[in-house]
Order: sequence, then structure tokens, then C-alpha cells
Amino acid sequence: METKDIKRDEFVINVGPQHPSTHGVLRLELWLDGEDIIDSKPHLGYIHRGIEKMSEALGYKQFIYLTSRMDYLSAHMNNQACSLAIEKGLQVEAPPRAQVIRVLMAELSRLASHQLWWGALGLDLGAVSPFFYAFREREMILEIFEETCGSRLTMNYITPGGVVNDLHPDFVKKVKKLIEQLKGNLHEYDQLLTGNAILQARTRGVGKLTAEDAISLGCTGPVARASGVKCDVRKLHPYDGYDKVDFEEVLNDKGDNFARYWLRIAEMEQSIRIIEQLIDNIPEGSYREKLKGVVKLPAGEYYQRVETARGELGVYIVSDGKKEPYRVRFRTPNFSNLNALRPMLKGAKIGDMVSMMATLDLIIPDIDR
Amino acid sequence: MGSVSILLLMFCGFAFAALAIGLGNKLSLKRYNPEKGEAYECGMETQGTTWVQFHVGYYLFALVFLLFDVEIAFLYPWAVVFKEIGMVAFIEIVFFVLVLFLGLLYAHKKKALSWM
Amino acid sequence: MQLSISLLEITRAIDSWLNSIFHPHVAFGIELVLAGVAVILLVVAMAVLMVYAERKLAGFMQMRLGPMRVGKYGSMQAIADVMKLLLKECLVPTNSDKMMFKLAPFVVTVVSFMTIVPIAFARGIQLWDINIGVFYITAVSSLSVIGILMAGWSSNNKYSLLGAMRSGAQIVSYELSGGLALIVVVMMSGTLSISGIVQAQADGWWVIKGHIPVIIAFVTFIITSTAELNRAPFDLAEAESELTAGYHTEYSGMQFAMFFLSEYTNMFVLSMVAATVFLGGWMPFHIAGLEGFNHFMDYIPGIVWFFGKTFFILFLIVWFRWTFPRLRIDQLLKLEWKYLLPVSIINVLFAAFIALMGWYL
Amino acid sequence: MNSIYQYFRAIWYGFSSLWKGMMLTGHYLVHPKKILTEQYPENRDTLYIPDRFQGEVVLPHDENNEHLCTGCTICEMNCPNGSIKIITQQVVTPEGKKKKELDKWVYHLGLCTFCGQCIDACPQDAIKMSNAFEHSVYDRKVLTKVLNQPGSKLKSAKK
Amino acid sequence: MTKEELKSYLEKTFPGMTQEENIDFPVLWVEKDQIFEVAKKLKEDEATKFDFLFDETAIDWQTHFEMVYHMTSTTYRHDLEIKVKLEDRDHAELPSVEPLWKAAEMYENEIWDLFGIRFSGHPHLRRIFMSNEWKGYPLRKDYQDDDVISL
Repeated sequence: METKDIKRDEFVINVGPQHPSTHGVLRLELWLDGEDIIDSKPHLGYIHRGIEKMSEALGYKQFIYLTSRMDYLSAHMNNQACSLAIEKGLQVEAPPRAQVIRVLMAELSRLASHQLWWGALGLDLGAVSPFFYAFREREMILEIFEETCGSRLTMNYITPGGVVNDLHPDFVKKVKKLIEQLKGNLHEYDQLLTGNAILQARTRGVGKLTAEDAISLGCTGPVARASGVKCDVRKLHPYDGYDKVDFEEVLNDKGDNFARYWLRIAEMEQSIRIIEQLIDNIPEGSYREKLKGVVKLPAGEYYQRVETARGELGVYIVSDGKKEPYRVRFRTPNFSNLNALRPMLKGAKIGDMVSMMATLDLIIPDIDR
Repeated sequence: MGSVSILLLMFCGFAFAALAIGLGNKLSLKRYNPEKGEAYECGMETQGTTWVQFHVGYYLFALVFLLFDVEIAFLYPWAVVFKEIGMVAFIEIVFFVLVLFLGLLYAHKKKALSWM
Repeated sequence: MQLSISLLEITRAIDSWLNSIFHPHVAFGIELVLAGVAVILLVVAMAVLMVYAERKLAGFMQMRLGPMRVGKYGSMQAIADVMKLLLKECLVPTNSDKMMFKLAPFVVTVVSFMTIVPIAFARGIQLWDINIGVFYITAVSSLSVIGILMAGWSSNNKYSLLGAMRSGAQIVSYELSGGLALIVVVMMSGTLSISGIVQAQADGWWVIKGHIPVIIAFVTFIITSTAELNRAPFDLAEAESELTAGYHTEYSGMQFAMFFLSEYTNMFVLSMVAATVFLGGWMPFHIAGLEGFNHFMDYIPGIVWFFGKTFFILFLIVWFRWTFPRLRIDQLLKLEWKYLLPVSIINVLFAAFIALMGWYL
Repeated sequence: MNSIYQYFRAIWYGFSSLWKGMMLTGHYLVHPKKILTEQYPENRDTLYIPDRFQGEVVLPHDENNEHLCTGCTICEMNCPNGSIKIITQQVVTPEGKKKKELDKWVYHLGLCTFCGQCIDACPQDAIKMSNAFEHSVYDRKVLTKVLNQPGSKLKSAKK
Repeated sequence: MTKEELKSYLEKTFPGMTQEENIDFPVLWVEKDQIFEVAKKLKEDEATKFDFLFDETAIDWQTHFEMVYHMTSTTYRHDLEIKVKLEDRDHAELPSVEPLWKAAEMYENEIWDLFGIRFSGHPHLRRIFMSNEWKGYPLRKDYQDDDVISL
């Protein structure tokens, strides 16, 4: 609907681009009746950087660093997806040590990402303290990243053929300490928010997404799993030795905000489980298969799916044999998860909008790319 | 100090606000820019008018409130003299509050108390 | 024998001294000015103190240090904030109802000042001992919703309007159970005047004397006053993640500061009322029968008792804010109409029965 | 009856769960030792920065003012943002041969995203990332740096 | 179904359509007018049940466009890639698959925005990333932007 179509007494409100709960620069146009939302329309593109176009001008090794900037909270997984796609084209496989390191890093960043989500959820619902409690352990994870990878957020650590650096000597020790502390502190999450009557009231039965809708709307990751759709790429199309670790795909069939909330908390426990299994069994050996200076993929197309913290990331590389990819397409999880917002918002209240956005866990740069 | 104190504090509040806002106006640096006069709506221009006929949900509570508030105003004088009158006052107020409570139950049954 | 000099004696001394020098009318005028200045100073000092205390408490609750830069341990932070707000431009939106927009901060400030009238700070330190003091406070404090509605409506901003509407529905609803909670104590004391209620607690505070019904009333009153103050978890009117800043979105500079100040003033007044009505005001902690203990407690001046209790309740309200998530509008009203109001109505009857049978201590 | 039971259960659950949350924040309120705040400019001396932290690209020089860069421009080619510009010059070696040599190693810090591709690609291991992180300046021109020191030479090959 | 079973099944169901196989998925080439019917059949057929469209994109081969649909089945877990060739670069148009998979709404918006391929039957095709006044379609290979400032 354009501006001229607005009838009298219809209340149109813009939420975003500069709004505290949109976690970035998403703009939602809401049609309201008092507190109730009649319809909504997302407007994207406020941080569209054309990563797909930029990738066409960069070499295979170089465009990976751009993907860290898409979903900056799962930078490792984004890099991993690209690296795996390129490795697929080059017919090489990362050495076993590198694979374990990749899985460890991916799970650590999943933990960090879910912690940030938890804190931001509290912030969105009006509780400020969870943010700081969540950042306590997240800070430890980021410190581990910083020691090994050299950066905290956009790591560029996973590269075709393995990982850039070997693990820092303190890595194992620090991760063990982190796991210990995290296990001791996870009950605080429950104490502060999960069990809280207000949070339960705000999330239970709100923002229902049925399994059929989730499939049709293309939702993946925790959003779809909370509706009972099995979609964990780590289980369905295992990569980097995920088939060798023992973990569960957490599922919930309620499909409401609380299901998504609960599922992410449960996923954190699974991530801890994976890390615990691997941390003592990091194989010795080389951490990187040395590739040529200029990587050229044989002509053809390569598709690699990876489970990031928010769902399935698909990297689709079309090569024409030159040193730059001909076309790179990122199927980002948040772009599809955003679809779920509109049907959910119909008939909901303004307060629900915030909790829905929080439990969908949208990262706007990942939508806009 | 007597009833003057109400006037005094009204004046105090007014004077304080006037002083503070006046001082703020005096001290602050003013740079006119038409964008400063726009209504904040997350950086977008407002669509449609803001002053619309508003949703009835908010007013419904005001109406129910009005009823109950009058009843509660009656309860205050009762509460003061209650102990002196004793049992009679208690039985009377039980009936009174019962009617109030039934009214609340009625409003609840009519769904006047759930948000629309 | 009173060891400490009570405030009452000081005020009396000032009064007689002024009367001995000036004509009684002039003396009265001077007293008015002194009282006005004292009230303004009190409000500003409490606001500054509370802003600092709240930020520090919030910091500690969140494993932070809170403000540390301005002054020692950030003690000058609130003053720096005031200075900053003073230097900010007061913007008036072009399309707003300018008259109402400018008037709204005055309304909220005047209302919040007016509620201070019947508060008894210590023995005899009271501006006006109205015989309907409790009733006066409930009546006047609900006037602040008018200022909020004015601010929200006149801003010509959708967020403001929604915030004001929410605030209206909320304050109006929570008035009821707040009033009912006060009735419990009024009934037991048999008076509406603040000093009378305080006097009735000379042998023990109502929370202790009145046991179950008064405790229920106390909890209800704390909840309702948190809601009437628009503070978390009931801060829907200015829910920053939904409505950015609610009814004062468009206000800036000192105009915004007035809303802020009146919010804090309302907070003290309601905490003071709770402290007076349920916790005995300036009455020291007395246990009937233990004369030595009671005598020892008397040495602590009343004003210390009063502010101690007030700060305890303020601390509770701050504690709520930094722990809980926010309710949704329908849940907020459901809490009032389906839980608090029925419970308070039944509680009034229960309390009446207990008072009738004389089962309280 | 059941609904009344549920009603009071809801009240009880509400209070107990809220009290639990308050206990947690209250716990941290009275345990100031658990405060995590780091007061940054004051604690500069004790700040822990991991060795691998990627702050900016540097070209290390040894005590003879010699570096390892041959001016091969591989880093320039590998930089995704074009933040490196290698300017070479033709010099005549004492033996009379013409040779390309590094003249200026220009580094635009403002364009750098610290991806580390240049360090990874450098065949001589001439450049590395330093730990400096306080990069803010008032003039963006300062961010364009020449990394090789004036008068520096290529370290002569090992004998 | 395994890849081979799926291939033979597709051969049976859609005779005359070219099949390929790349490193990841079996590929089915579909004419642009038939795409909706083929997709509908694939989605609703009990044997295939491709109910999850996980990606939809386009490739600009300079002479023509290629539409790529990636789909999977949440029941059988087999994947399929459908490709459509669009010869007319200036007026590229093909039927929308939005009625089948709601996810396609956003994907097709994105393709329209960045490639300029129209989708008939799409409920509201709009430019989601670029502004409405934006000239050209950025992901086309011949896209030129004179306003680009090179650093």
C-alpha cells in the first residue's frame, strides 16, 4: 500500500530503520488498530552492500572474508561454508586436525551467538540485566577467538584447505575453563528469564508458526526446528566430521516464541556436548592443506550447505574456470526466516512484535547482504 | 501551615519548571534546522495523520474504572468510622462489596476486561 | 528526655524567632518562602541522589561498576547529566499542538509537587496535616496522567500517542487496587490523616501489627505504585524497545528533564506514602512490652527512620526494574483486573473482619 | 474448584519465579568482587592483548634498518580491498645489474579489514600484524602510511 | 529416493526434458512456460514431494539468463535443481512459483531487484534492496554505475 491508499483512522507506523528493537536497520511498516497489528511489510536494503556482486570481482580466497560480514555472529560458519564449497571444487579435503578445529570454532561461535541472542532478547523484552550476564561468557569465547584467530568478530580464520593458524597453546585449557563456567552458569539463564512468569506470559502461545508454514516460508535453523521441522544440516548433510560426533537435533513442535527460546537454550547444551567430545581429541598433524597461490575452480557449479547459528547457509558458486567466481549466491538463513515475521504479526500486539523479532533472531546484514 | 501549602507547592512546581525550562532556553545553543521540527518516526516521514479516532480498548477500561472508583470513594468514609459502628457496618459493607464484586464478575463475563 | 534535637524544635525556634522580629503576616510569608525552597531543594536533591543511586545499583546488579568517570566514583554524574540537559535545545515539533506541548511538563511537575503536601517527614514536620491526607494523595497523584496524555497527544507523534494511551489505561486501572490497599490501613487506624496513621503505629508498624491482610495490602500497594509510576516491569508507556521513548519521545532538554524529575518525585512520594502507611513513617521500630528496646530505638531521629524506610521501598522499585522483563498491555491490565483487584476487594473484607474481631496486635 | 486452584497457583508461580530472578540480581549486587568492568584507559598497562591480535600491518625492520620485502606485490594482489600499494623502483646493483627494489610500501589503514590475506600470501614473511589497536586519529590522511623506513634496504640473502 | 532413482523417475515423469547432474544435485532443465506446472507436479506428487524451496536465484550468462531453483523434500530428503533458460534478456519474464512455496516471494523480489527478471503471477513484485528509482539491475554482468566512487 502506498501513502495515498491510507484510509482515515488507519494507523500506520514505521518501526525502523532507526529503532531499538530492529537490531540493525530493518524497516517494518505496521498497520495498527490500537495495539493490534493488522498487517506489516518489511523494507530491506538499508545495508545492502552487494556482497554477491563484490565477490564476482575477487579471487576465490579473497571473497571469503566478505562472508564474515554477512552474519557477523556466525562468521566462522560462513567462512566454513565458502571454504567447503571451494574445497569441493578443488577436490581436496581439509586435514583431520583442521576439520576438528573448524567444528570446535563453529560450535563456539554458535554458543557465542546464542548468548548474544539471549541477552538481546532480554533487552527487547525490557530486562536489561540478562544482556550483561550473557556477555560474561560470550566475552570468554571471544577472547579464545582473539587468541587463536587474531580477531574477535570477523575472524577470517577458516580458509580453503584448512584453517589459517594452528590453535593457540592455551586454547584447550581456556575452552575447558569456559565449558566448566558455562555449565555452572546456565542455570542463571533459567533463573533470570526462562522460569520468569513475565517471560513465560510474553512468549508462550505467541508467534505461532506451524510446520507447514515453516516449510513453505523456507525457514531453517532454530526457527524451523521449533516448529518441528527437521532441518539441521549437520545431521542431514554432515560436513567436516559432524557425522562422527554425538549430538542431538533439538526439536520442539509448539512453534511459538517460547519453543524457539527453549530450543536455543537446549542447542547451547548440545554445542557444549560437541565441544566436550572434541576438545580432548584434537588429532595431531597438519592444520592446513597448502593450496596454490591463485585458486581456480574447474568450470561448473558447487553448492555447499552449512548450519549456522540461525539456520541453513547455502553457498552457490558458479565457476567458468577463471580465477574469479562467475557468480556467487548466498542463501542466507535470515532472509528466509524473515518471511515468517509477516504471518506471525497478523493480529499480534506491538509488544509481541518485539518478542517475535527477538526469537526469530534476525541479523539484518545477513538479510541485506 | 494550612491550606496555603497546596497553593504554595503548586506555585513551587510551576516556578521550578518555569525556571528550569527558561534557564535551559537561555543557556542552550539554538541552531534552527527544519528537520529538527519533524516528528520522530524512526527516520521516516509520518504516513497519514496521527490524530485519529483511537481504538476503543483503552477507553473501556476508563469507563469500568469510573464505576469502581466511585465505589471506592464511598469506602473511604466507611473505613474511617468502621470501628466505631462495629458489626452493622461490617455486614453492610459485605453486601456493598459483594455487589461490587458481582459487578466485576459481570464485567469479566462480558469480556469487558480482556483486551480487544 | 530527648537527647537529639528534633526537627520540630528547630522549626518552632525559627517560627518564634521570625514572629518576634516581623509582623506575623510577614513572618508567615517568609516561612512560606522557606518551605517552598526547602521542598524544591528536597525534590532536586532526592532526584539527583536517586539517579546516581539507581545507576550504581543497576551497575552492581549487572556486574558493572556503573558511572565512574565524573567525580569520585562517578558521584557527580547526575549533576553532569543535569548540566547536559540544561544546555540542550528544547525542540518543539512543527506540527504539534504547541500550546499543549509546552504546558505538559508544567502540569506533570505541578502535580508531582502537589502530592508532597501531606507527607510527614518527622514528628510535626508536615506542610499541612490534612484530615483526609491519604485520600488527598490518591486523588492528586492520579492527576499526573493528564500531563502524560497532554504530552502524548500534542506531540503529533504516533509513538507518543500510543505511549500516552497505554499510560492512561494503566494508571487509571491501577488506581483502584492502590486505593483499596490503603483502605485496609485506614480502616485499622480509623483515620485518614497521615499524622493520625503514623500515631496509630506508635506501638508497632501496621505490616507487623496487621499481619496477613496488611502484608497483602502492602504487596499490592508496591505493585500498583510501580505500575502507576510507569516503571519496569510496567514501563509500557515508555517501552524503549517498542515505542522508543513513549509519550516523551519528542521532548528534549529541560522539558524532558521535567518529565524525568516528576517521575522521580512521584516515585519518592509513593515510596513515602508506602513507608508512612505500612511501615510507620517516622515512627521508630517499637515492640510492645520491650521498654528498653523501644527507648533505645527512640534515640534514632524520626527523619532517619522515615528516609530509611523510603529508601528501602525505593530500592525495591529499583530492584524490580533491573530484574524483570516488561509485561504486555493486555497482560498488564489482566494482572490488575483479574488478580490485583479481586484480591484487594476480598482483602478489604478480610481486613474488616480481622479489625472487627480485634485480631490484630 | 480446579480453576480457583489454578488461579492461586498462577499467583504463587508468578511470585516465586520473580523472586528467583530478584535473588540472582541481588546476589550480584552484594558480590562486588564479581564485577567484570575493565576501566580501559586506566588499565592500559595491565591490558592483555593476545599475540596474534590483528591490529595493523607492519613491516619489521631489524637493527640494520633492513627488511625482508622484495617488492614482489603478491600482497597487493591478494588484498581484497586495495589497501596495499607497493611502489617499486629500478636500481642498479653494484654488480651493474638492473634490479627491481621496493621504494614505498604504502598501506591504507582506513581501507584495511584485517583479514590477514597479505600476511598469509607473503612468500618472504616480510610483513606481519602488530598488536596496536588504538588507531583513532583526527586526520584521515594519517591513516595512509608508508611502512618501510626511509633509507631501509632489503636484507641481504643469507650467506 | 537416491539420486539415480530420482533421475529415472524424472525421466519417466517428464519425458523430453534434458537432465544433467552436477557435483551436488541432479539438474532438470525446464522450458520457461512449463516451470509452474513442473514445479507443481514435483511439489504435489506423492513420490517426490518437493515441499521445501531452499534457494532460487538467477545467473547472467551475458547472452541469456539462467534461473536456478533448488528444492528439497522434508519427507524423503532428496534434492533437485531445476534450471530454466531465459533467452530474452531485455524482457525476461517467467511464471512465479510463489503460489507453491511462499518462500519464493522474497527470492523472486530479490531476483527482480537485482537481475530485472519479471515474474508473472507474483502478488507484489517490488524492489526490496535497491530504491524504487534505482536505474539498472546490479547483478547483471553489464551493469554499470557511473556514480560509484572508487576509493
